[in-house]
Amino acid sequence: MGQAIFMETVNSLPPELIRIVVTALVIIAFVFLNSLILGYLERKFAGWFQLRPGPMEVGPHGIFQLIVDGVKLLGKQFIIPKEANAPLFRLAPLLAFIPVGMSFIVVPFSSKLQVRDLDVGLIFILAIMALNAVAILIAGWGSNNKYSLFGAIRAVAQNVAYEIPMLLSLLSVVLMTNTFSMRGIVLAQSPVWHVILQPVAFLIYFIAGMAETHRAPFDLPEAESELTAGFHTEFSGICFSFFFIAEYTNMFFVCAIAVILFLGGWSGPPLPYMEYTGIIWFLLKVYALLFILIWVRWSFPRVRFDQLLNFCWKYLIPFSLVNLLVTAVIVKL
Amino acid sequence: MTTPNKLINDLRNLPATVHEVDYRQWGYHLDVLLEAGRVRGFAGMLRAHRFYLVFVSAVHTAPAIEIIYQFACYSRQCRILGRAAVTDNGTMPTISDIYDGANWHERETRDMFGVLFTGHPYLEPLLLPEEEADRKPLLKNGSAVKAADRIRRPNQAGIGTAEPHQGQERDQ
Amino acid sequence: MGEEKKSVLRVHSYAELAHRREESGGLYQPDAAEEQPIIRLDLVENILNLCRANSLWPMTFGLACCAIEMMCLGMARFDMSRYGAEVFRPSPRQCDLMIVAGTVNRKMAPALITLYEQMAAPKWVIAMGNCAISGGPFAVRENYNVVEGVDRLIPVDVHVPGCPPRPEGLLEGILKLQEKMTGTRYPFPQFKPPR
Amino acid sequence: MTLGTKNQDRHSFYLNMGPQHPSTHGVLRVLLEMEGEYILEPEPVIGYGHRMQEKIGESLTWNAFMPNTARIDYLSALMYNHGYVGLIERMTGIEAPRRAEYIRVITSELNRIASHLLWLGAFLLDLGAFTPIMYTFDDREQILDILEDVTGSRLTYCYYRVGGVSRDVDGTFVEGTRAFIRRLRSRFPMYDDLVTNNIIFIKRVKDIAQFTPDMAMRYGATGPILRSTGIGYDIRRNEPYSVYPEFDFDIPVGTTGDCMDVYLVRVREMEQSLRIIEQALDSLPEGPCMTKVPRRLKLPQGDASFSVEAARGELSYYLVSDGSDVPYRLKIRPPSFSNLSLLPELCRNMLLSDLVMALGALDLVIPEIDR
Repeated sequence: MGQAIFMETVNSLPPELIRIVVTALVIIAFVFLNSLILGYLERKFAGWFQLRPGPMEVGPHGIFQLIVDGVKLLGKQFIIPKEANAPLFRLAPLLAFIPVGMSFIVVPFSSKLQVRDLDVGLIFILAIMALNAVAILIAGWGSNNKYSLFGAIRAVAQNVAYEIPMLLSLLSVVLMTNTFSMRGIVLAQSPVWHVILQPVAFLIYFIAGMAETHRAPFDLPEAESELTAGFHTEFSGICFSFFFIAEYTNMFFVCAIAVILFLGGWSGPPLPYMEYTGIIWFLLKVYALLFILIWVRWSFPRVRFDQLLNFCWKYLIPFSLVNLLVTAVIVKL
Repeated sequence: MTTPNKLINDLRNLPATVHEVDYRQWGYHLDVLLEAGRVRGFAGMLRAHRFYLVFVSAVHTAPAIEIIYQFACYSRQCRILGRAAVTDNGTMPTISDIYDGANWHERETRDMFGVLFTGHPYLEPLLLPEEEADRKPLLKNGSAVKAADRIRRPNQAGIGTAEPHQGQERDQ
Repeated sequence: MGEEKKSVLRVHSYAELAHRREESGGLYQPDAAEEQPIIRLDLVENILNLCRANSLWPMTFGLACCAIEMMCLGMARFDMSRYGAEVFRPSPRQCDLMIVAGTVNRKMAPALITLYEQMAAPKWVIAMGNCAISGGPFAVRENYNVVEGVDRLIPVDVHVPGCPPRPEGLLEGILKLQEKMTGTRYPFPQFKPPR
Repeated sequence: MTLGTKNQDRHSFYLNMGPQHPSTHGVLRVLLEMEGEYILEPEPVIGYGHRMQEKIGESLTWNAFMPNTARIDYLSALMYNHGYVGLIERMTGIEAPRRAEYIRVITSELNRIASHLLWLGAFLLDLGAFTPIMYTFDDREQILDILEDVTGSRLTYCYYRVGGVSRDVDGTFVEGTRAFIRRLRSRFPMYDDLVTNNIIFIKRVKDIAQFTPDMAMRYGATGPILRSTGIGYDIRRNEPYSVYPEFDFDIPVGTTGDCMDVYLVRVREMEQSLRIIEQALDSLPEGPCMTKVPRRLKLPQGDASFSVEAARGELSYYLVSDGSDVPYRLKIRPPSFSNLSLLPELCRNMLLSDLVMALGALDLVIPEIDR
């Protein structure tokens, strides 16, 4: 009886609403799962790079380590410092965390696995990712801590600078495909991937993406040896983990965009039900790029702030501009 | 590069009492006794001779606290120990404008012995917590304070007449 | 430090507090509200404790000799990360465990208390080494500066003796702390690193 | 944000770095007056690790103070041992057997390498490179194994005695040390590849925090900091003690005195230490490792000084004796005290990131500075 009423209610709802609810749940689940896996891989790989086993005792080979950490962080006290701006302080982690879920709307995991194929998909995803800088600025400002503020200012300056080469290098791909739609871009590379046609753009994009997600060697906003913990110095418990989840999800996006624009998205050797199982190739490519991010982080020292900006303004932007120009000329011809 | 003899003459003209010390037993070459007023001249002279400051410290003896200066040289083997008793009101002229490194050593000495260095730019507590800056932990109390001649080498007076030592110079 | 800097940085109040605490020999008394949860659910509590015990994030906080052995524990040979305890957080807000590794003196005591109070509850303290336990070789008659035992300032969960303790000693201290938190003793690691 | 009171027109503010901060290596506190990320005036505040070593030194007998010397600078504990026994031997005229002196040199140099290895890792950690410290600690653990075998402790050794060393070394020690020399030599090319030739590393440390000979003289700086400026002043060479004159080794010097030179000097110093150890192992004399020393040995009246080259520079003990077996006054001159005191002059108008580099290059051990 109850089931019937339930089904009736469900049937009476607009199908669009159900779709939204289901995708929202799946996306949120994926965000958490991705952070757990990435966090675990990061610690495990770090261990292997450093001649040690890494997490080992919590579950076989420590695979439950990140779950345990997450539950612990949930149970921690959330401190709002007396001098902090409480509303902003509460807002910042949410602002970092929520938008990253929204970007999943346009990511084509496979040819049929996409929530919405927006005409301006690429612009949408970049716009949403830029919100992260706002969250960090609010976190730094609201903490009323000088280290946090330093971290926030660095983060904003860094993001503003690196958005430019990132966009310019992506634009050269858009020039070739004549579309901003993520799906369209993937389909446009059916004979040959863009990474072969646009290697410079790919390199510039990947470096800028590394800076965009504040990964070493560009991890200045949270440079431990300089700014204790940077913009999240004052955040404890679950709010701190929100920043971490946001960082890992952003990493995922940077690599996902790279895969979609340069590495052919879901395309790969054919599998049964390719419209759906293309996600396997997609995720494999994304995690391979993520592995490179992790590898770089544990291998390189940090750059200094002026070097970081000089590198962007003096090398990346001119190169990406030249690349864009050359692409435009070739496309026109 | 000045010869040891010239250095000793310069020191004696400060004026100061200079004893030569057996390096193999005591670990330094010249023992210089000064008056408090001559300390700045002494430091300035050693600066001109290109010595560096090893440390400034003090020893609590009767009748007065003695400030110890040790200098050594980068280019040859020569270690000089200067000592000067503080003035009657427990002060000592600073040498921190001649040797910047003395700044911290003098602040430490003030912490530990309560000696005030006149002319010091920033005589704040260094090692001790600020609210306990008047503890003066290295001052000895009562009978533990020994007279100055009890802690000197017994034959120190005779050392000054020894031959000026040769062969201590080492070229870089 | 000049007077104007003191007023800017507000350094006085904690120093007085620390010295009063040390002289009275009394412990730090946390607020009752901070410690008591509103609802008590045993199962949830147990799961939480299990998770907390396996994810002890220490603070990067070394005072003296023991800090080097603490670092050794984080390094490749002893590798604390097997227990999920390698995440050294520089900010006290994100730590669960304060390892007092070394001598606390009267100048450091206020800072130590501040750090402890900045940590988010629930929090634990390991006193590592004889200095942190009792003053160690510095608890002499002439002592004018060393706090003889960090438990005069903050509550301590586990004492790890040694001067300094070996990294294995500190590891045992962490296992003891896990035992204290969950009631079960974890076995020594089964995993043998390849050599 | 609170504005500072000095330099009001420049909108400066104070930043408090420490006593708990990842890059101050312990409990140093640096009070920075800053404008943006530029440091107008750094002021080190020390004393958070003050442990009354000098007071204890003059209240215990000279013999009972021996273990404390290892705890002043726990990273070069054997050199602190060496300075202290050297001082007492110099005053009382006791001579250690040649075998003991050789063992002292070998173990001291091993300890120097261990200290430099830790510095190398920590310096790169300050730079944000997380992995090298694991590799250097791996090498360091090998040294600790060797030293633990003969001294009985991992870190705070009390191995040297007045008149010798407490325990003789055996064939295992010699073999183990030789194996370690081979191992470390094979690791240096890897460090060179990964660190010395890393473009980010070079950009970060080149021309940062330049020490000058004049500055060193005014502040009394010694050790690798001084040698990076081109002055080859090393107590082992300039005021030889123990059996150092019998060995053939170079004093590595830099040219410009920046952090890169400090780094290179320290790395080359490790190679030279390996050379010394190798020579000492080759010509390790037979014989006893301890002479007879009277049980209650009184120090002669007078004052004496003894300097050794510790890992961070010149360590000088100065002892005033009133003729009993308790020193009347024991002054310990740690190298880092003078080295750190030049920080304000070194780091004026510098970026915060470079200050971290400068602090790293100084190789600070705070309990040594505060004693």
